[in-house]
This record gives sequence, C-alpha cells and structure tokens, in this order.
Amino acid sequence: MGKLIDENGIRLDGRRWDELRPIKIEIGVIKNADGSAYIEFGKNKIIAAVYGPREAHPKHLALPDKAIVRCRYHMAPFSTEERKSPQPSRREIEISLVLRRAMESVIFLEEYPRSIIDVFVEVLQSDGGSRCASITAVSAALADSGISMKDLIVGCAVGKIDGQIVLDLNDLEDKEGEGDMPVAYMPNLDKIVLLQFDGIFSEEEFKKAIDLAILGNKKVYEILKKALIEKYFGTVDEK
Amino acid sequence: MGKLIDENGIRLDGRRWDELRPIKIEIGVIKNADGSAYIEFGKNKIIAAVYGPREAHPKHLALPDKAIVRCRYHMAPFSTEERKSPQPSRREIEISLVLRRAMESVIFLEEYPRSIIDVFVEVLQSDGGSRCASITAVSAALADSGISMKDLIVGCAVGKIDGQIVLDLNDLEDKEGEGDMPVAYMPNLDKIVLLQFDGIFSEEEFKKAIDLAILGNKKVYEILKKALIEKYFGTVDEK
Amino acid sequence: MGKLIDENGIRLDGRRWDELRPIKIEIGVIKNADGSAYIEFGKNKIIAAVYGPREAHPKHLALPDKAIVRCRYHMAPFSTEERKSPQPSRREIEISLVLRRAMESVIFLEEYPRSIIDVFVEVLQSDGGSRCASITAVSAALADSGISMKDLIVGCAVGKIDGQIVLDLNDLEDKEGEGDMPVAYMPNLDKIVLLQFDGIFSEEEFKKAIDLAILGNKKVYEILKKALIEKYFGTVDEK
Amino acid sequence: MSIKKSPIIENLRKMQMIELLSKEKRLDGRSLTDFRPITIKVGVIQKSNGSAEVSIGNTKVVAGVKIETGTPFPDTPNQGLLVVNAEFLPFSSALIEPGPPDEDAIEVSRVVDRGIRESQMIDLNALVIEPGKLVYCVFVDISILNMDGNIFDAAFLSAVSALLTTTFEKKIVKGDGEIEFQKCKLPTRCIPISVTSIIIGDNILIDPNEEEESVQDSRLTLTFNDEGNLCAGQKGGSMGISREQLFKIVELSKAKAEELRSFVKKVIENAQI
Amino acid sequence: MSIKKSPIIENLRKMQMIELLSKEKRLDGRSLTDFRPITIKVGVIQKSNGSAEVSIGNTKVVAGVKIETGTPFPDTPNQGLLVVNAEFLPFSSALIEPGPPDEDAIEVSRVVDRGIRESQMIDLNALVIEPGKLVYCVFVDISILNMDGNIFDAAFLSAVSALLTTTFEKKIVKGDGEIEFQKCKLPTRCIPISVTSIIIGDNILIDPNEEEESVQDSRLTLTFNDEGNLCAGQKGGSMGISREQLFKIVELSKAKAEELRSFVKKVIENAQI
Amino acid sequence: MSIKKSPIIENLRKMQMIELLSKEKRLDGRSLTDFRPITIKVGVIQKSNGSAEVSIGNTKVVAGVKIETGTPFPDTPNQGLLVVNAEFLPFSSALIEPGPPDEDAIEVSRVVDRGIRESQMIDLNALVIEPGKLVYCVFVDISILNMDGNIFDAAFLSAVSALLTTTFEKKIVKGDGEIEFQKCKLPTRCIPISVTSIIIGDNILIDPNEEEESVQDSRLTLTFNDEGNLCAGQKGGSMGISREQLFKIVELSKAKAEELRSFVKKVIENAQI
Repeated sequence: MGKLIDENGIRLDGRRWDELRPIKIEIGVIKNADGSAYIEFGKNKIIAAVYGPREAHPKHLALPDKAIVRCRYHMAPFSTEERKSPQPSRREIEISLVLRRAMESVIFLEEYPRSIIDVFVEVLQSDGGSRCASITAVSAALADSGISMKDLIVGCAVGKIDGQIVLDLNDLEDKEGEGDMPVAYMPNLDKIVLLQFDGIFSEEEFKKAIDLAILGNKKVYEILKKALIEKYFGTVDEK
Repeated sequence: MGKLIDENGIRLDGRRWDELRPIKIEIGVIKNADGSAYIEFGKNKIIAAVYGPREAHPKHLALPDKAIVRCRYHMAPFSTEERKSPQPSRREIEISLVLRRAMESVIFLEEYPRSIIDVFVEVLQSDGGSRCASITAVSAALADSGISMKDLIVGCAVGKIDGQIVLDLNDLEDKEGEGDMPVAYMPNLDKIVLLQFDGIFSEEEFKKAIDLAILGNKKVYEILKKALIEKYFGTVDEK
Repeated sequence: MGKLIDENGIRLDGRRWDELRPIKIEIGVIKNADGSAYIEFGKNKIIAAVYGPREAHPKHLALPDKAIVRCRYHMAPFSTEERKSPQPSRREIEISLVLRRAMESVIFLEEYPRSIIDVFVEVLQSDGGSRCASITAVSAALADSGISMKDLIVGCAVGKIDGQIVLDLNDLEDKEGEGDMPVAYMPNLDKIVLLQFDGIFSEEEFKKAIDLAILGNKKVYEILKKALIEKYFGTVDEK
Repeated sequence: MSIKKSPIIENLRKMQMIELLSKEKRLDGRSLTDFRPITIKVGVIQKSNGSAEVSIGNTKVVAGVKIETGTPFPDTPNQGLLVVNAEFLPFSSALIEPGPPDEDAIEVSRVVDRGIRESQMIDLNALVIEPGKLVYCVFVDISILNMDGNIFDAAFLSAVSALLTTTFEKKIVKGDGEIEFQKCKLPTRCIPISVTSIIIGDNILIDPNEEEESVQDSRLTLTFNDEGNLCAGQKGGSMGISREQLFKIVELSKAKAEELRSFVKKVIENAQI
Repeated sequence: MSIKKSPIIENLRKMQMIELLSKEKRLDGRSLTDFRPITIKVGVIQKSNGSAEVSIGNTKVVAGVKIETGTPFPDTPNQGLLVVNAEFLPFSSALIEPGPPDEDAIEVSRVVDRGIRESQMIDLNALVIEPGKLVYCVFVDISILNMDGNIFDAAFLSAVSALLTTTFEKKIVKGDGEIEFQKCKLPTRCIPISVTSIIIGDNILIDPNEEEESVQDSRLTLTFNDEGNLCAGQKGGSMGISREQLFKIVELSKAKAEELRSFVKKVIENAQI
Repeated sequence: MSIKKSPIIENLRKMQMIELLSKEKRLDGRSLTDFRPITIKVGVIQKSNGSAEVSIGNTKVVAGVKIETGTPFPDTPNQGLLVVNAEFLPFSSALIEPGPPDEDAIEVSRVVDRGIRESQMIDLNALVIEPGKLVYCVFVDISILNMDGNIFDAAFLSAVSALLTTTFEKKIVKGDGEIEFQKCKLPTRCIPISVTSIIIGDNILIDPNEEEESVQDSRLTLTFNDEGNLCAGQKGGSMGISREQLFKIVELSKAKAEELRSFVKKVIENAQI
C-alpha cells in the first residue's frame, strides 16, 4: 500500500486509476475574441482565446503559402500557491512552444496564406495537467472561431504513482509521484500531437501509459464535443 | 496650529497659503533641439526640449490625418535624495502619459499629418510639483519650436496641509500633507488639461482647490509670458 | 627584483620581456559560417566567424554606398574563473564596439553597398589579452570568407609589470601589473587600428610600449600568415 | 497601445451617437448617468487569498489577492506593503499585443493603487510582523479579460471586492513564544469606490463603453471614500475640461459612488467569508 | 527563430530524399538507424570544472560545467542545485540572430535538464554544505557552435560527458573544526543517453541532419537511464504521430542508447580524470 | 546610434574644411590645437553630493555625484566603490532615441571610469566603513544635454569637477561607540584631465566639434595625471593611425592637459566648497 493509492486502489481524491477529475467546458467566454473557451479541469481554471486569421503584422513575418500560428501560454500571478511573477518563465515559454506545435498539426494552415492566428492562454488557477487542459481549451476556442481544422485536439496526462500507471494526475500526485506524461491527441485521426514526460518508465509502463492516455483523451473528447454541441445547437440541459 | 502652517498662516518656507515658490524660466537652452526651455520652480530644475514635427519613424506609427506626440519624462539619477536608478519607473511612465495627453490637447495636430512631435523632459533636480513645472517647461519649449498651438499650458499644484487648501506644495508639504493635486491649465481657453489628485478632499475643498489652482496657474502664465516675450522681443531687464 | 619578473629578467611563466605566449590558429572551424577561425593565444580559446556580406535586414539599416559591419564579442559562461552571466556585460559591449571599428578600418566597405557583414566572436576560455587574440581571429575569419580587405589585422597587448614594459601580458600579469595596453595593427599599412590602455605610463614608456606592441604584432602576423597559407595552399607540416 | 491608430468608428454611427446625446440618450439605450449591468463574483480563485470577477457590460476583469511576507520600506517600518499590478491580457482586445505592461496598464495599476491607498482602506499598520524587518505584503493582481470601456471602474471594483473577501494565515506569537497560524480577514476600514465619466461635447456620460470612449473629449475617474469625500482622481483624454463641467461630474459621481457602494456591500454580505 | 521562413530545400532534393527513404536509404548514405560519426573531447576548457566538445556530423557543441556555492530552494534544503542553460551561438547558423535565448534554446535547456534530473545522474544530496543554507550549484552551460540537425543529442552528450569528468574543490569541515578543500569528482550515478528520431512519412530516421529535419513530420527525443528505462521525452514537429510509430521509435532508440552509452563510457575511461 | 546613417555634411562644406585645414585653420576660426570656450559651473544640483555643468562650445553636459553605502567586492574588501554611468539625453541630438544606454554611452562611461580609476584620483581606501561589509559607493552620473562633438572631454571634465567639489556625511564611530555624522570632502589625490583629438588626413585637431568629427579618420582620447603621465587612452574612429601621428598627439595633448588642469584648479578654488 502506497501513500497515494490505498489498499482498495483509491487515490487520495477518491478516484480510481482510470478516472478523470471533473471537467467543465464553456464556449465563447471572451466577447472580443474571434473564438474562446473556458475550461475547469480539476482545480485548473483556464481561458483560451483566438484572434485571427488576421493580417500578419509586422508583414515580414508573413509566409506566402500558409498561416503563422503564435501562441502565448501565461499564468496569472494569483494562479499558483506562491505568487507568480508576471514575467514569462522558461516553463511558460516552453509550453507556449509545444502548444503552438500541436495547433500547427491540426489547423489547415494553407487555407490562410499571409495570415497570423494568435492563440492566447491564461491560466487563472493552476493544478496538475494544466498544459493538457489548456490544449483542450485552445482546441475549443479554435472551433469556436471557425478556423478550419483537421480534427479537434484534446489533452490529458497520465502518470506513475506508487508504481502504478494512472490517469490524470492532480497537483499532489504530480509532485509526489514517480512520473508525469502529458499527452494531447487527435481522436479522429488517432494521432498523438503532444508528448512530454519525465520520471522513470520501463518500456512496458510507457506503452501502458500511452494507451491509458489515449483512453482518457477519448473521454475528454466526449466532454468537449458535448460542450460544442450545447453551444451551437443547444440542449435539453440548462448550462 | 499645525505643523506645516504657523499661527500667522505662514508656511515653513515662509509663504502664505496662496503664494507660489520662486519661478525662473529660460527659453532656448538646448542648441540642437527645435525648441527648448529650462525652468526652476522652487528647487525643481527641469529641461524640456522638442524635436519635430519630423517624419514618423518607423513609418507604421504615422497617422494619415495628424501628428503623433511622443513624450518622455525622465529623472536624472542625481535628481532625488536617494540616487534614482536610470531605468524609467512606473511613476515616470505615468507622468510621460499625462504630459503627452496635455500636449495633445493644445497642439494643432491636424496641421502635421504623418509626423511625430517628440517631447523630452529631464528633471535635473526634483521637488514637489515637478510634473506641473515640467508641463510649463514643455509648453515653453513648444512655443520656442514654433509648433502651432491653441493656447499655452501652465501647471501648478494645490494641496491640503494642516487641513487647509494651499497653493503649490513643496517636497516636505507634499510628503507630510494630506493631499496633493497637480493641475495644468490653458489660460486663454480656460480649460483644465491635466488633473490628478490623491488625499482626502471634501466636495467643498475640492472646488476650492480647483479655483486656487486656476488662480495659481494664471500667475505662472504671467511668468511664462514674460519669459517668452523677453526671449523673442527683448526687454529692459538684463536676463 | 619584482614579484612578476625575477633577477634574470624571466617572467613567472618563463618568458622574457619580449616573448609572446604560444599561439595556435586554425582556419575554417565553423562549417555554416562564410568564414571562421579558432585561436589559442596563451590560455585564450576563441572562435570568430563571419556571415556576409548579406542583405541588410531590417532594410532601413542598409547604407546606399557601403556595407555595415556588426560585431558581437561574447564570453561563454564557463570561460572565466567565476561563471559569467550569459547577458552581455558593459565590457563585452565596449569590446564589440572597438572590434567593429577595427574591422571597418580594414574592409573595403564600398565594395558591398546595402549589405551587412556580421562578425561574431565567442570566447570559450579567457586569459589576458583576449581582445587582441579576438581581433586576430576575426581577421583570419574575414580572410577565410573572401571579403576584400586592405590588409590583415593582428592584435597583441603590451603592458607594464614591475616597472618594466613587456610584451603580451597573461591574466596574472594583467591583474597584478601596473598597466595594460591592447594594440591592433595593420602590418602592411603600418597603422594602429585599435589602441586602449589603462595604468600609468610616462611619455617615454608609452612610446616604448607602442614600439614593442608593433614588434609583437609583426610576430603574430607571421603566425597568422602561416596558418592561412597552410589552410589554402597546404604545407609540409602536419597540422 | 496608445499611439496606435484607434479603430475607425464609422462616421455615421458617431453622428448618430451625438444626435442621440443631444436628446440625452445613448446608443445602447441607457440614460447618460446609468451604469451598465454589473456583476461581481467573489471567491472565484480558491488558490488566492481573495478574488473577484467583475463584469460591467461586456467589460470583464478578475482580481486576485496574494498575501506574502516581505521587508518593509525603510521609511515606513511599521506598515505592511501594498502592490497593485494590472495586465491587459492579450485576448482582451484585438488591439493588445503581448508584452510587459505598457503605459495604459501602468496607469490602471497606479490609479487603482492610489484609490485604495489614499482611502486608507487597508489597515497597513496591522500588517506588521516584526517592525522594520518583516511585514505582510498585499499583492493585488488585476487581469483584464475583455475590454469594452471603463476599465478603471471594473478594475477598481474587482480589487476592492477581492480585498474585502481576503483572508490569510496570520502568524501569532503567543506569550510562551509558541507560534500559531490563525486564519484572519484582511483588516479593512472602508469601501472606496471609483466612478468614471467621459465628456463628449457638452454631455457627461457615466460608465462609457468602448465605442463611446473612442470619441471622448475627456475622461475623469474619481474615487470616493465612505464619507463621500474624494480620495483620488485622474483625468484622461486629450481635451480640456471646464471648471463647471468638472464640478458637475463631481456631484454626479458622488451620488453614483453611493449606489455602487451599497451594491458592493450586499455582494460581500452574501458572500459570507 | 521558429516562426522564420525555413530555408527552402529545392523540391528536387526533397523528392530524391523521399525516394531514397522508400529504399531505406538517406542522402548521406547512412541507413535509417545510423548515427553520423560522433567525436567527444573532454577537458577542453581548463578553467571550467568539467567540459566536453561533441560533434555529431557537422553539428558541434561545447558544454562547460561550473560548480559554485549557493542557497538551496526552500522546499529542497538537502539538495544541491542543477542549472542547465543552452545558447545557440549566433555563428552556429545563418538563421540565428544574437539575443536572449529564444524558445528553441529554452527547449534544449529544459529537455537536457529533465533528462539529467530525472535519471538522477547527479547525486544532489551529496552537494550540501549546510542544509537549508549553503549547497553546491552545478551550472551546465551549453554553447551550440554549429548547427546541422539533432542539436538535442549533441547537447545532451556534451552535458553528460562534461558532468562525468567534472571535479571540484570540496570544502571539508574536519572534526576539529578545521576547514580543508579537497579535489573531488562530481558524484554521478548513471549515464543517461538521449536519442532523437524524426518521422518522414512512414520512415523513422535516427539522428537527423538539418536537411532531413527541414522536411520532418515529427521529432521525438527519448532519454534512457542505465537500466534501459525511459526517463524523459519530448515530441517536436508539427504533425501527429501514431501509437505504433511511437512504440517502434521507443524500441529503436533504446537499442541506440545502449550503443551510445558504451561509447561514452570508453571516452570517459580513456580520459582518466 | 553608431550604425545609423551619419548626417550628410554637404560636400562643399567638407571640401572647404579640408582646404582650410591645409592652412592649419578650422571653419570656426580656431587654430588646430585650440579648445573652444569652456565653462564649468559647480554646485548646480544641490540635492547631489557634488555636481558640475560643463560646456565646451555648444557641447553641454552635467554630472552629479551621489554617495551611498554598499557592499564591497569580495576581492577588494578594503575599498569603496566607484560607479560611472553616462546617458545621452534624448534631446541632446536629433539622432538619439530614448532607451537603455547604447554602445556609445557605455564607451563614454567606461572611458571616464578608467581615467578616474587609473589616475587614482579618489582614495577608495578611505571610503571603508567596515572592511568587507560596508563601504561608501561613489556614483558619478553624467547626463549629456547637448551634443556638438568632444563628448569625452566634456564628460570627463564634468565628472572630475563634480568629484572635486563633493562632500558627504561621513559616519564616525567614536571611542565610546557613539555614532556621529560629519560633513567631509571626498578624499581626492589628483586632477586627471582627458584631451581628445581627431585626425583628418595629416592634420591633428584638438577638441573636435560635431561637424569635424563627422569627417574624422581617427579619434584619440588620452588622460593624464598631475605628473603628466598617461593613465588611460582610447582610440576611436574607423581608420588606422601611424606611430608618428600617435606620438605627436601625445605631446600635444600633454601640454593641453596642463592648461586645462590649471583652469579646473582655478574654478574649484573659486568655488570654495
């Protein structure tokens, strides 16, 4: 019996190994943006918004045959346990980069030559798995903006705690656990578009983790789909 | 009897409630500039200088129908009691902004499309009321440059010390007093173009303060006019 | 008898007053660059590389009648006794400036209108006289790039230790000595293109120092010539 | 941001706005002195010590308070610290570029800071742990989520609401030297309220939206304390303002501040911190 | 750097590359899983505590280690510090501009950092002088001298080789309170190795050169510890990757990491630090 | 600034200048070795510890000295600190842009710093309060108000004049441990003087104005101490200089430095600090 999973296989926050934290997605939260979404993923509270495609400015940035994607992932100073300096950290710069790459993999960039698509993510409150929650929010915001995409992207981490591969680490599990692996996924094209990890994984564990991440991502996808349908076609439920 | 005004209504530096500190204005002190002025206002020693109207550079800053005004208010490292870091502080950035706005209100911007007017203020020694002294110097520098203006602008603060509304706070009165209110004014158009304040003012006190500021500004205006006339038309007095 | 020169006139590292430290020059060490060179000069280990002439970018930098030279002298964080912050220091900025000026004196800039020539120097390990070693490496890199030059430039410091003018100070002599004078020289045009010094020199000492620097620079020139000839025409010696 | 070309408002629309103003009406149907609908949600960021999300019409901001320990300024050894910082998030408007705070963000920070500081809302003297050595530092960070005019009042309301609902773990040194942490409310003394108006021609409009601000002559932000006294003010805009207009704005704003204060009080009471 | 126009590879050359790939061949004659020739020289910077110059084909980097003293993080009072920093020197490619580290340099730093940290290569617990107060700080600075693809593995190899040959003057407090400095090797526990592959179409290419990277679909950098377990990974590139491709890359890379580790071991043994 | 297009001097004017030079005359009527009129006003900034405004022709600078306490460098525990900083104020020339100090401002700072430091003008050993812990730090800030050539000498003169008239409140710990503050002069030992010349063709011009600098081949700034020894030097300009020219400049400058020193002495004596 480990310290993060009890003898019945229950994690400290009451989840089983393959359970996600509660997720809530709201579309169209930033009036001025061309597309936007708000996600709560565990204690993560994140807004993503999109401007564009718009004319590249300064112009020398523009590419003749496709759009450029710019991405800023940023954490509000009050989003973390200790106040975070407003200046972008190296971590935020790296996450901006991996989010941008994921977006480049899914947008039909060739449809928007000489343009820029700006993607802005603000983490109002952070918890484990914030980059995965962010990518899901960005994907929702892109869908909301009407930009052509090959698929949606969803994100969800897996990890290793008490020697076991489990889905969707929270902050404590991320900190105390043995490994964390954020994965973003295009569910219809069945491709992984973001993958990072640290911690020790045997080859078997790695494979198990990837399969669990895909499983988790499919669940996230259902929630995202539901939010988009609710927004655009309405539903029985009150939102 | 308060600590800043004695029983005879005399302030620590010997002034009455409606008296200005000594003011000295010199026009044309920076040879290379298109217009310049030096002001001593109490212990304030400030140079303002203007370059322009000149071609906007980089060009994308230019407006098709009017000039852009840029303004930098900066304090020399040796201008304050403690050495000031040469990097612009948030206070300097804010004052640059309010000075710029005041200038935009008085210049005939439409006469200079696609141009930039650069206004630079350097505080060599600071005392209470430096932004008001600065605006007077800038106005003098603009006049010296020949740029078309609707009026002159003069500046002069009022404040509250020992519960009384008085004109033109010095450093100590600003620090120890109950309120400070820098006001800049176009004397011929009879309009207030800069107004900021902090400290507690009742509605009545506020009105009294504004009226006193206008009074003070009219006095500053006379001094500014005299300096400009001296410069351009000569006078009996030796300068 | 001083602390840096013994009674036989021998310096702490075994050299006489007019002896250089060992020098090794290798041409063409950076594959991607248009020209490059590596120099070991005492314990200095320095790479210089050149890109250009290439189109000026941004274009407003370009001059209609000649090339612009840009220069960055930078020290690796591990190049010094104490780790050096990667941000450029004021010293690095000044050396970049004096290196650039030296280069401007020797390149036929008029042959490359509207172009930029970028010169980058990285000090992997620093010792006394690093700016002189750098200039020699830059000159070699420029020669390697095929850019038209009026002459080569070589660099070599002189200094004053134990009251005596000596050639080519090492780190300790620079630190403990009474004066340091980096000199760069065009050997065929017989002109000094870089000169800086600090420390106390009488007029006589100054003249002696300059003459010694010229002598030293002529020795460095022989070594540089040999390295270039080896590179471009091959030699009997194994490199 | 400020020296960029401002978005072109179609001339027609502007003429319509000015025509309506002559009848004391606004494009969105408000009277000249009406605020747009205001919502305040407190406690939205659980990891902060206090927080509030405020909407005024489509303008939306969120403020979070963090309380940490720090060193007091040498000249105020017996006072805690207050740091106010505002950021226009890059998605708040099509015109914002990411980057360090520009002059507009700095102006918002400083105007909010002065209103809170000059009203003596926070009892900074109660935030000292060891005089001259260790004090509590109150960080108020304001993120502007969506811009549709009157950022000043939205920012101010969010800061005030967040501060009014701020709690923190206070270090108590007991008689026997034992240290205990005790959850406390931030010691506040009043509810300062800022009210922003603009002038267009002869008209005074309270709570301008972005379209209105784009044709403003002047802007004025006034902050009032509980007694109805002014405690901070800031003129904006690039036109002069007459003494008479100024005094009229003071009267209007004072009344408006009272209304807003009652609203904030109700929100805070319901929040039951 | 990243959002610049990538250098145009002539279409012909690219078609040739892809045609060759269908025969499992590469333009430079290598098989898909071959590394280019690797050279490692250690001890190249005498003023550093450890250093290594690494070439993989025309890609060339140098890493230097400096050990200084510093304050530990409050939450790890019993651990020394590791700081990894990479810079693309401006002469390393025609496309690099001088300036503070951009996102690509930061990514290299962070991927190398994670590989070293997660493999627990350095025994940070052995680098404490006074718990909570004074520890050794291990700075690994990586200068990229020439870019021709696969910067990640070159940077990682240089960092690891430099660390394996790092020595420093350790402060020893003796029983009688006397202080002595003693030259020590940096305490290391394993030799982590990173292996980078790219995917072009259905092909997996290990150790891509720049030309190959310029047409890559995806990139994957995997780091392995001595036991062959994965300890860090980073996907790059702007295309998705399938589960099957991913698993195949893991297998290929694991084998490759073994080979590289043997090579590094030999180099270090010969270096006789 | 440096890589901007230099202001175009009409060719005619330049030809005229060169023709005049052949007769050893200058456009402004000076002989080749004349300085323009120099004025030095000390004590102009009362809030500083020392200050001086210096004009050389139309070139105008002001220097202010501030003395504060700080920590000495670890390798010079028994020395106070000297920090020299120059700024080209944006109104000093139409070509200056506001911003952090560029390479030209840094060069001025460093050349002035070396001249003061190497001449040992300031007795830094007398500025120690507690060895290794607390020393006085002498900040010399130089603001360039108007540029018309020979910034170096104007900056140097202003710094030296400000330092020679600097006073500060020195902390004295008395025998009984009581602390007293006593107004002291900054301990100085000599009056270093810098002299700047330029070379145009075969001519050496002392104290060049901006027009002359714009066609210079080389520039040379030499600093001399009281004994007439050189203590710092800096070549500028983008052309080589011959050994013979160099030696001639040294002779000329040495004589000129003597003259200037007498002038400075007189100014300081009259100032009666």
